[in-house]
Amino acid sequence: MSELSIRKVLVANRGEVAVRIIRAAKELGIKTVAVYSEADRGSLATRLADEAYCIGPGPSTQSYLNVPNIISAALLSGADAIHPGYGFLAENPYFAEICESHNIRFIGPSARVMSVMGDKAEAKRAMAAAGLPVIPGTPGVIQDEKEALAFAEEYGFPVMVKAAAGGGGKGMRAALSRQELVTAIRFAQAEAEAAFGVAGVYLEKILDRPRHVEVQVLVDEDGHAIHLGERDCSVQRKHQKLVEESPSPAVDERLRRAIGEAAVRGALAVGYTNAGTMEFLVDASGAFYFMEMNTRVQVEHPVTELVTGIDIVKAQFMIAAGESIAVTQNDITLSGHAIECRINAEDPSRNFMPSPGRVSSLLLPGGPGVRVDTALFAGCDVPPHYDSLIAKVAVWGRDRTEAIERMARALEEIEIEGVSTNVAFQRRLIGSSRFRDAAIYCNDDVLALVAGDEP
Amino acid sequence: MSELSIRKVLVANRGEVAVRIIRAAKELGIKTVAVYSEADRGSLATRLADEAYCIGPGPSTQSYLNVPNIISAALLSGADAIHPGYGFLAENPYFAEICESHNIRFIGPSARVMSVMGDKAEAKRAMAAAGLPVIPGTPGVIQDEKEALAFAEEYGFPVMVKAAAGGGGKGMRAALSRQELVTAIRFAQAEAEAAFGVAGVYLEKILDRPRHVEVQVLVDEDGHAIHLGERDCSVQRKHQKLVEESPSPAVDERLRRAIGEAAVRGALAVGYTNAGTMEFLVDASGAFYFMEMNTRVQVEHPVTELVTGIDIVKAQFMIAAGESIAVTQNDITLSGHAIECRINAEDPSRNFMPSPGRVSSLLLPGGPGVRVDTALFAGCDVPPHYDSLIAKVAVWGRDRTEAIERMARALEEIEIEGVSTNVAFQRRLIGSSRFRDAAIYCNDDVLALVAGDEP
Amino acid sequence: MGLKELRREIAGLAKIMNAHDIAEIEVTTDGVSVKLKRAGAPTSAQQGREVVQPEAPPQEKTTFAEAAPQARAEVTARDNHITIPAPMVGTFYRAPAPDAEPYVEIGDVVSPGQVVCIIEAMKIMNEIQAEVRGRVVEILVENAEPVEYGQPLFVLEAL
Amino acid sequence: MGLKELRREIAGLAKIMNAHDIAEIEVTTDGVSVKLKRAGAPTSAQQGREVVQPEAPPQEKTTFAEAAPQARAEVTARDNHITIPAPMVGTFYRAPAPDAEPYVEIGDVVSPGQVVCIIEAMKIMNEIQAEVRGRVVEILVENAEPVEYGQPLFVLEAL
Repeated sequence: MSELSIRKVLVANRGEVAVRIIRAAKELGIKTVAVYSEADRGSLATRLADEAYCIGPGPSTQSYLNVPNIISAALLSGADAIHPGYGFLAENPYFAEICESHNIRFIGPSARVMSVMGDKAEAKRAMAAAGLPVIPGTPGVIQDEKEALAFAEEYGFPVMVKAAAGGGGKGMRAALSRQELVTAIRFAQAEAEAAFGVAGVYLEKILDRPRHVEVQVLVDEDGHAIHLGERDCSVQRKHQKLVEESPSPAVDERLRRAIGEAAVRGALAVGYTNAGTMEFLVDASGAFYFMEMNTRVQVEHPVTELVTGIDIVKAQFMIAAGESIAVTQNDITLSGHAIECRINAEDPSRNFMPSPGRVSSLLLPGGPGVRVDTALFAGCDVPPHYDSLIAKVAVWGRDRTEAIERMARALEEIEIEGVSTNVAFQRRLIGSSRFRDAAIYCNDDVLALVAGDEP
Repeated sequence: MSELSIRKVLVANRGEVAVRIIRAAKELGIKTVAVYSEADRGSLATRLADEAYCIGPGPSTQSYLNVPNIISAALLSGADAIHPGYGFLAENPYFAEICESHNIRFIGPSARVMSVMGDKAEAKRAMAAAGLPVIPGTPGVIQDEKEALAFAEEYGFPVMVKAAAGGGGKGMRAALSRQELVTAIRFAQAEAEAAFGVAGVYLEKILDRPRHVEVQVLVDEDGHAIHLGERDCSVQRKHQKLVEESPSPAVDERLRRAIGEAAVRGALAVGYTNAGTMEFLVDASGAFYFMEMNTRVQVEHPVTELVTGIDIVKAQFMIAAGESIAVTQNDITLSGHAIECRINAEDPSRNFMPSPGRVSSLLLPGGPGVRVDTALFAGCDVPPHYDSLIAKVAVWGRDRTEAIERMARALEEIEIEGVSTNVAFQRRLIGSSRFRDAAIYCNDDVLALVAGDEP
Repeated sequence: MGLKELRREIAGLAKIMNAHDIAEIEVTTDGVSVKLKRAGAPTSAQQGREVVQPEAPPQEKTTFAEAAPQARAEVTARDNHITIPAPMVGTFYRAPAPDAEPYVEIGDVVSPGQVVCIIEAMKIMNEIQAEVRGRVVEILVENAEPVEYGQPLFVLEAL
Repeated sequence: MGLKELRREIAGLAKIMNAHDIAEIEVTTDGVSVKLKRAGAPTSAQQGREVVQPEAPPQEKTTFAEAAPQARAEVTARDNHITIPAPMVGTFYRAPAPDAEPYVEIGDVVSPGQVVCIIEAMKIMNEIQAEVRGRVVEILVENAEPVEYGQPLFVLEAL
């Protein structure tokens, strides 16, 4: 079947993404090696893979982040490639280098590019140099209030004052006017001084109703690059994406072309290869700003697959195997509308606390237009050591309305017993008027929105 | 959500198709009423429906064919429509009439059209009158050998001699030449005389490598008709479809247009409304012949849904509710390739004997491009009273090759414990060179083909 | 634990029983004691505690017949009690006409062949007869209520 | 134990009963008592209630270590036998060099800290030491075979 230069891949991950990768490999005729921690013994990935190796105890530092054991398992099993999935070692340039030094293909970009794009500040500089818009901000710490006022004047209010040494919201103040700005700078400096011992602050523009819009790019090793349109991931809770869709309800054909071209240009500028995602913020006026790049497959890649028909994980394998991308940008059209809901093992009634346990009974939705990516099965364990994402329910519809109706139907069908999940919360979210109106923005408190929509 | 004139539907069926109908109704905002036999207590359809009514004991004559109980349940629950699914009462004009007389919308064509198209001979006459090609044959019983020879001369050998009173292969003889024809007629007449007491025989042309190609049509109540391309269902075992795909590997754009137009013309000629399927035989030269019409949703409708993006069951509801078909023929394109494998609870090692029982554990395939339609869940019963179809695994791929690879992967994932299934048989079938070469024809012995392909 | 909370747990237990074909469940914990028993199963001495009646199949959402059990078309015996189930789907009537006397009342003794009620199905009035001799101890359905197939209508004490 | 927590346990029991065709289960522990009985099963008093062990995960396909147990990085005791599991993934060598004598043979007594084998991982030879005193009664892996994390290598008899 396959004549790829990759014959056997070790999947250095767990859960639904390990299953996703195994599925892609199988369809390409590539043999699969699962690795698992003791907590994942008997997991779906180990059942589906051709081989499975235990690489350590439950905690990920001793298993899924245990580079020597993973590399040993690859060498012993004769794997000629490693797919890192997302999370764990996926964006670790050191790991990518070790793979290469053992003649194991790392399915992803080069370690060098990963280093550049992994440093947020450096990535921003590189993308600005490539001509991509980045969120306007002062070039560094402001010297005085005059500089701040000049910046605010140039880009307009509101602006955010941020501590250079910041983090966790400390030393952050929004300002809507000149007067507020002066006060905000003083407050932020004082708070920064107290919190970090350094008073330096810089300014960034605050966007009007910002949306998280990201563009999936594919670049082969000959530098042939395409983008697969955008995903809208504005529905978040504490910076965790909850619902993703493609196309974005806020992106028209003109903006799609502009943001897609920018994404491709940025990727090519740094010599990016394989699949990657350029994340942007889009404001109410349709202006877009580069935020960061994810140098791996994304959790939400299925929505793009549903509207383009392109299998992104297979494309990753093909590119890593040295194959050229067989399609051109003109072949890519976004057909219909796709939505994904992340199902997490967490208890919304207890502040979304993780809820590990054994899945005693399970009913997954099916039928037309429904795709489920999960490693769950009746009787499986959800270990306490890892991310709480346990399933992704994605739907396709001819238009956004059909997709929403289908998602509501799919979420109604799903039954997971034994662990608490956010299914009921997602039902309310999808059924909310704000979601239907595509009027949820990155800075919204989703919890409050959904609560406010209650009958 | 929905402003349809149908508010509540009773689903007069069971198993996967009952679930399929409930899903469509839910997406349209239509309330659902399940009916179930005692053998189906706790079935998935009863779990998913808004209401569920027991209508009788296991045997279908006393439950799913029990018209008074079904109508009573509809009246008592206030259902304003009945969806019959396929099988059971789906093609029973008497039932359709009773529904109408109780002011319950029957989701399907009128009782009158159903009567016409339900009689195979009458349907053929009606379609021939509408200008559709039917399989060439003598107009009736041949009077003498001269008439037979004249027919064979006109349409060419080989021809089949068939007993007019025939059935079960008795009184059937193929003839490849003039000499064989004379012998065949005498043999067939003698056999027919012995078997049925009537010696009359007629002739029909034998097609070269015949394929079962059927066209899905939709006609709304204003007579607006479209077709959704074709399905190829040539892979059969004893006239039972096993694998279906769309588009047909044997149909090109020209033939698709011709056969599609013929299907629409035929449907309009008899005043057909709602969804229906025109079944044709296509021979190696690309000539097509009308066989029969199915006046209901087909088991294999998902492959058409996967390549057109049209939800056929929703379309049935919309049409029955008096809505116009919103798309035109030009909007319909077949994108990519879809394949469906029927999973039956039967034991291939024991001559495909049905294998009822309790499903002790279950793993259904998922991920990209895979759609499963089933009423199975871990712990459910497969009662002995009904059809052995328990699941439909359908896949979509960018082309036929990807679809085959994906189906192979999906069939590898599926695990059903507690009942015997034909999954392993389907795996061999999909993996066979004859299937890959799209070289399986209606008259092939699939069992032998697959066995011959073994390494 | 409040009764509302408890009910959710019992529903969960019932679901488990049905899904796994469990005959009875008895639970005692934190001062709460629960016992469930499935309908079709031969009962063993049942008294005291909460007895949750033959539960509905998992998540079954019948508008009527909330206690639909594994009843057969023929009467089913439980101890010396006999149930008369509905032999068809329809509307249950206790009397031949709105102003007429009910066919039977609690305490009446019925004989085989005696009409005990009417079920109206598709505008036809079907007289339902007792199949055995017994005393009516319970009438399980209100007049003019819909009934599904197999739903228990009367409990007789065998005589 | 709360009823909700308990329900999860009961679901597990029910599943076990179903999978293993158990008629009843009765559990009493820490003030919690649970009793389950299957429908259809003869509800008579059957002695010797079946104790169902936590079953093996279905269809695990390891290429090696077919009996890969719940081994810990530390030694696990079974009767008076002690297993030494592999603390890492790699290739198992019984001797420091191809032509050298094995570190240990069956019948040898090893002491804590004594090297018993080498596991080669990423071209580094890792000496594996015994952690307790014992007599080697079994060597479970052939020389130069790959081992996964936790795979038992030696069985010692505690001394």
